[in-house]
Amino acid sequence: ADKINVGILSLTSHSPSIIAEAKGYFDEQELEVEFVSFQAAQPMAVAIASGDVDFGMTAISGGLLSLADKGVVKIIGGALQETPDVEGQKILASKAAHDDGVKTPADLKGRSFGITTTGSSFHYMAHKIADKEGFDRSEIKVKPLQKVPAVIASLKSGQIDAWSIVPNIAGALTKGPEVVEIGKVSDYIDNYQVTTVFTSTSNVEEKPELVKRFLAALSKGISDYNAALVDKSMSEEETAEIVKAIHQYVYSDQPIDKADPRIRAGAMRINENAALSMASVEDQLEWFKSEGLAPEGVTIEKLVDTSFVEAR
Amino acid sequence: MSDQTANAPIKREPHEGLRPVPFRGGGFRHRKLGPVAPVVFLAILLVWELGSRSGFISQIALPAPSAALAALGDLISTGMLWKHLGASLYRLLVGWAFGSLLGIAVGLLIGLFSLARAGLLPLVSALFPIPKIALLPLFIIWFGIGEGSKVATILFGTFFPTVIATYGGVDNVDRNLIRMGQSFGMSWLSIVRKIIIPGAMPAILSGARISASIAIVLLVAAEMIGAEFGIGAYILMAGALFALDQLIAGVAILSILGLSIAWLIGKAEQRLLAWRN
Amino acid sequence: MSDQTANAPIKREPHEGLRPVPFRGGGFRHRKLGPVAPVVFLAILLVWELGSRSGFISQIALPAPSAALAALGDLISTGMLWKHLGASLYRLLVGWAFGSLLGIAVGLLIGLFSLARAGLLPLVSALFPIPKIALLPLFIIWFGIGEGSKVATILFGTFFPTVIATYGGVDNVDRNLIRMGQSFGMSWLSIVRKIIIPGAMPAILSGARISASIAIVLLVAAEMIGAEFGIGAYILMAGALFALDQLIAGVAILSILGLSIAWLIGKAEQRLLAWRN
Amino acid sequence: MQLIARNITHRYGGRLVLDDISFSIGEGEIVCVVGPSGCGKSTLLRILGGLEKADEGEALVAGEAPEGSLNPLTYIFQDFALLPWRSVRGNVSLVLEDHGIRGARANAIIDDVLARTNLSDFRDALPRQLSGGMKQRVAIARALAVKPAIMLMDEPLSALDSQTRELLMDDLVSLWSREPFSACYVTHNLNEAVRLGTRIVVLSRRPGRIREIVEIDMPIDERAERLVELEKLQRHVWEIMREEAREADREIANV
Amino acid sequence: MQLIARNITHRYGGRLVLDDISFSIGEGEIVCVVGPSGCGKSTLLRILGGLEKADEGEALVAGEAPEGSLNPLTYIFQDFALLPWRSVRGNVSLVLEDHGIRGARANAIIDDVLARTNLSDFRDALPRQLSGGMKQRVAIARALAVKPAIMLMDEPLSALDSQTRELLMDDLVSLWSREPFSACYVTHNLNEAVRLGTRIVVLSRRPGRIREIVEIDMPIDERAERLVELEKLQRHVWEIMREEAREADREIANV
Ligand SMILES: Nc1ncnc2c1ncn2[C@@H]1O[C@H](COP(=O)(O)OP(=O)(O)OP(=O)(O)O)[C@@H](O)[C@H]1O
Ligand SMILES: Nc1ncnc2c1ncn2[C@@H]1O[C@H](COP(=O)(O)OP(=O)(O)OP(=O)(O)O)[C@@H](O)[C@H]1O
Ligand SMILES: [Mg+2]
Ligand SMILES: [Mg+2]
Repeated sequence: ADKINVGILSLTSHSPSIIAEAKGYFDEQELEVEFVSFQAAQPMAVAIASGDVDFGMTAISGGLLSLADKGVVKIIGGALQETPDVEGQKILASKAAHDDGVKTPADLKGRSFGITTTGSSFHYMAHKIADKEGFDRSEIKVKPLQKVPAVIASLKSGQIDAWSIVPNIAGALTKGPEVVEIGKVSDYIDNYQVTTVFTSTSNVEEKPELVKRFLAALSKGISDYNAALVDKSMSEEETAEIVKAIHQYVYSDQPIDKADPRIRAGAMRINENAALSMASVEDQLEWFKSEGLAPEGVTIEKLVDTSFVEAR
Repeated sequence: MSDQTANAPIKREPHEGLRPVPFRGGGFRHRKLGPVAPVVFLAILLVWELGSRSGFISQIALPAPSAALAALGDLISTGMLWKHLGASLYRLLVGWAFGSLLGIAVGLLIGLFSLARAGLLPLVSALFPIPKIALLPLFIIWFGIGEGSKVATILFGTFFPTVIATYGGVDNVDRNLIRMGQSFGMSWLSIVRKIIIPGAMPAILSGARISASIAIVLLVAAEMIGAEFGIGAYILMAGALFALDQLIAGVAILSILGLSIAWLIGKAEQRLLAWRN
Repeated sequence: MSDQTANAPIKREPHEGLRPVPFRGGGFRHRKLGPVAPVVFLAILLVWELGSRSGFISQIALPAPSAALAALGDLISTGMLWKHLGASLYRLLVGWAFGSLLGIAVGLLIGLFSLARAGLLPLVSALFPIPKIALLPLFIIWFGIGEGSKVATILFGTFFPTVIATYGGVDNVDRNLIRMGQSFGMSWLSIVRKIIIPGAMPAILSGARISASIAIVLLVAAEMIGAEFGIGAYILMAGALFALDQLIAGVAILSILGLSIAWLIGKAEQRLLAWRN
Repeated sequence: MQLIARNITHRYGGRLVLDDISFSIGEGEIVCVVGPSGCGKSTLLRILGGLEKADEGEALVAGEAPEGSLNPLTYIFQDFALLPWRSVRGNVSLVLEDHGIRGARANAIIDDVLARTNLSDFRDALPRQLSGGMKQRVAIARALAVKPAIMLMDEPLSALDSQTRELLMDDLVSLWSREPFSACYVTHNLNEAVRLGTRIVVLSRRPGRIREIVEIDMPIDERAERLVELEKLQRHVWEIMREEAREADREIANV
Repeated sequence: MQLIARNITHRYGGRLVLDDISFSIGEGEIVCVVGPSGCGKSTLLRILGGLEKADEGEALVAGEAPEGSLNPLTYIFQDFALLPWRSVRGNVSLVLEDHGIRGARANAIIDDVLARTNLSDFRDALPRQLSGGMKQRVAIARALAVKPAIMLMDEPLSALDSQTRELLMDDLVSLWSREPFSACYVTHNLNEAVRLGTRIVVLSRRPGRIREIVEIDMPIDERAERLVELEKLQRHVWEIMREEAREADREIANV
């Protein structure tokens, strides 16, 4: 069996590969998988570039584009995507801003918007809102806060006016009095390909077979994941089984009865067979270049290898 | 000339207007006030706890100490404490040991050879102030995401202060002792081994004290890179989940770790530098 | 007893077997070797540049120095350098000034009053080793994401070393000078103002040297929180975009900043401590 | 003014350092206290000047301090105790400032004492620029500035090399001849003691007890010409002390 | 073995420190070099022992070192130069180790020199536990251990208090009486010079020039009884030096 390292973040959306491992889909492909946990997507991308990790899932970021430009990583498939049929990312406002008149995303003109780092997906979403609402991108003040928790703290304490985030975190936040939902990201970005599957260029070029086998196993994991957690078409025992497997890596510091609902709440649809929305990827690439957050030379060909999955 | 034996009655003592010399030597001396420190600690904890319970200190601003203690209890009862501590201690130990050894070696070179001093010292001064977190992306590429980059972060952080402490120590070795060694015809190596290195030892050990605390501070930065276990990783995770009780528990562990290491180095100093007062 | 005036011929000089006393006083002295440091710097840069150009040093491991220089050039030509530097210098200055002032005040308290020593010193020792990045989530809540938390990070980072340097300085003031002051009936305040504070000044200044370099190291951590401009923010952005040329350029700016501040403090020392050798 | 030590006994951490010391210093007298290392001489002087409290017994003064004395009991220290960051005149003015003497009045006093100690050319020098002998002269000038009734001198010459010591002894004698001062002069050096003392209090090794009090009837300013007589006196004191000194030297610190 | 200074001239950074110094030290002679502070005495001694190179002139030796001498020219320093981390015996064995003398042979030598300096009870003490006098005795023992032909002593007693100095001078005299050694003995202290020197080289203040060379014909071990004669001699040397010393003391460091 071939040994591969798969990078994951401790989020439910990274669980298809965990499911694939638990259900033996990787074994079927004769892959011996080692999971490597990361705290953030950026170091994972770097680790794939350096060859410490073979596969990962991450949002398209400036760092990823920079690495693609250097010819060391490639996107090979799609993962999380906003589709009309499931709940997507929410746009949130702090209570203070809401009281001050921020009722819809259109009111974000002149307001501050939390992001993790320059060139992150949050940055992209903020600018897309500005574009669609027809005000200048510079009129929405992005605040880089490095980490999601920092953004949450800032939003709760009213130090930033708005933010956008996946539904399970958004749901948890809007339960409290400090945060209000003011819109949906899907209203501003069509078919938003939030995360993608990627690997190193050397894997694509030298071991395409390995990449194919990984994607095949991952696809089966994705199916199970969607069935169990998104469509909820699986039996409860099987679902519990899957949640238990996921719990090894996600919310592992909490007892299963506490972690279970959180894991389930965090599920968003992942494209079957890791299909990739090229339109969305192109749009994102366009945005990065227009903001000067990606090197001039990076092209869609350098970024994506479309030979492995359906590109639509 | 006349002699007067001890304890003979004092002659000529005047009896009018005798008064004691006024005392003016008070203050500026440190009295030992045994239990003040624990009392202050307890008082702070108490005020904090009461403030938290009464809601005067907001829950999101600071968790109650009892909550932090409970989080610590969880860590111990689940046995995770030892896993985290073990991982961190390993990184600290390896990084700090290699950083110190390399630092001492380079420090000795700089202290002993003019050429090394002229060539290396400016380099060390220029690289010392670079914040290690700024280099994390590079460290991943250079040392991978395994233990390599974590140990390397700590190693780099401890290397520079050790170099500076060591060459400073060599510079401060009493020149007269070196001259004494030369005057008795001792060889260069003997002088270095028997005079310079023991003479620089106090400075090296106090450098170790500093580099140990730097190592602990860097633990959090080091464990930003793909660490599953470790006190730093635990704190980062607690921060990520905004679990302030766990965050405070983790910080308290680091603080205790720092104090323990300082205590250990103090013991080592007592043994190695028993010749000092 | 017979006298012999100077320069009279020396009597009794033996003429057989005269030989010079062998020289044995060499080494262990530092010669000045003027241009070694720049030569070493240039050599390193050259090897690095050539390595990068030839592909021996991979692009993703380290950008060529020329690329970093170009990034620096961009920063200057777009005028962004001054914006970043200005923002960072403001934070450094405010945080460091307040941290130092508070630190000196608390250090003097600890140095002068047994009660303050017993109560505060253990607290300071326990809080000193806490890594500031671990507390960032708390700082956001306490001080907001504006300048407050950035200044506070630097303030906290510089406060503790200053306290320790100051009280150490007070402790090391020559007790005989204090006794002299008392013996001339000087008031407590006069002794503190005219003897203790000037006597502790060398230690306070060398504490300032340390705290300044800590402040620069903390700049990156401080600017993690909602900073648009600043050298730390620039480095973080470069790291996030994996723009290594900009990363190295930012790190170089920090390094130069550190050296400049050290130089300034050196100048201040020369003026304030002119009474020393 | 007179200074009287009455049955002074002192301990440090339970260890007896001074045992029942009594003597008195009259107007215009220089009382030398000699004794081996560590016998408690400095402790005794600190007690006499009110810088330390004796466990038992007491230090007493009798009579009035002279007109205008700012600090009746004034020390001169072995290590000079000059502020290194103040110039010569700054070091003298230091002890006047707290008495509210500034400006022209201070200048007059400073000029006077610097002239008496031959330091007028060194007003603006910093201590580090001066030799040890000059430093001690500054300390003497500083002491003179407060018009002391009694000077308490703790081995004032023992940090100096022997030639400088010789020079300063001459200076002290000429200061005393012009205007006799009272002093308690602590020293190791028997030569100094016989040259300067009107009386020599000889202490045993620790715990310091009075072994003998030797009176010297020869006027202080005649002694430079009668060295041979003094030599005999010095021998006599040395005979008393030799064994004590040898034992004190061979003591091992139990640290 | 004899040691000869021949026209030694030395500068530090262009400043003349020693100017044309010539004298010689014969077998069994103690030559004392006296002079005011900063006149270059220590520099001269460093040049004589090969620790520094003279700008002009040279230090020469003539004749053979005695059988078994490990280090013909051996220093004794003012500040003792003991390694604080080694015990008394460790400090002595230090200078034997490089000659490959260890174990029983080293022990025999160490026992012998410690006995000669009355240190046998202090074998295992650390320097910090010893008084200054005892420390200098250890340094003398260490010097004796290498069987020097000529000892170079740089103010060996000036860090000690005057009583200890007196005791050590007696010790040196008795060491010399049992087995005469040659030495160049640098000192400030004229009393030491007249008590120990077979000849006294008197230097002027900086730049050090030879003012006079005074021969003393009295046997060293008889001098304790002939103090009055020595006192006169000492006065004579002091007359030569007094003004030099006063000028040297009043020099201001131009730093
Ligand atoms: N503050 C103190 N606390 C404890 N012990 C002390 C203190 N001061 C002095 N001693 C001890 O008391 C003894 C006498 O000390 P003191 O300094 O009075 O002696 P001395 O005669 O002046 O000695 P020296 O000739 O060395 O100056 C010594 O054994 C010393 O160690
Ligand atoms: N290494 C050196 N570099 C420059 N100047 C020196 C050095 N060593 C000594 N000097 C200067 O040379 C002069 C003579 O110094 P030296 O130590 O030989 O005098 P000394 O007679 O031993 O003085 P002392 O009596 O104070 O011991 C002094 O002015 C001193 O400042
Ligand atoms: Mg004393
Ligand atoms: Mg000298």
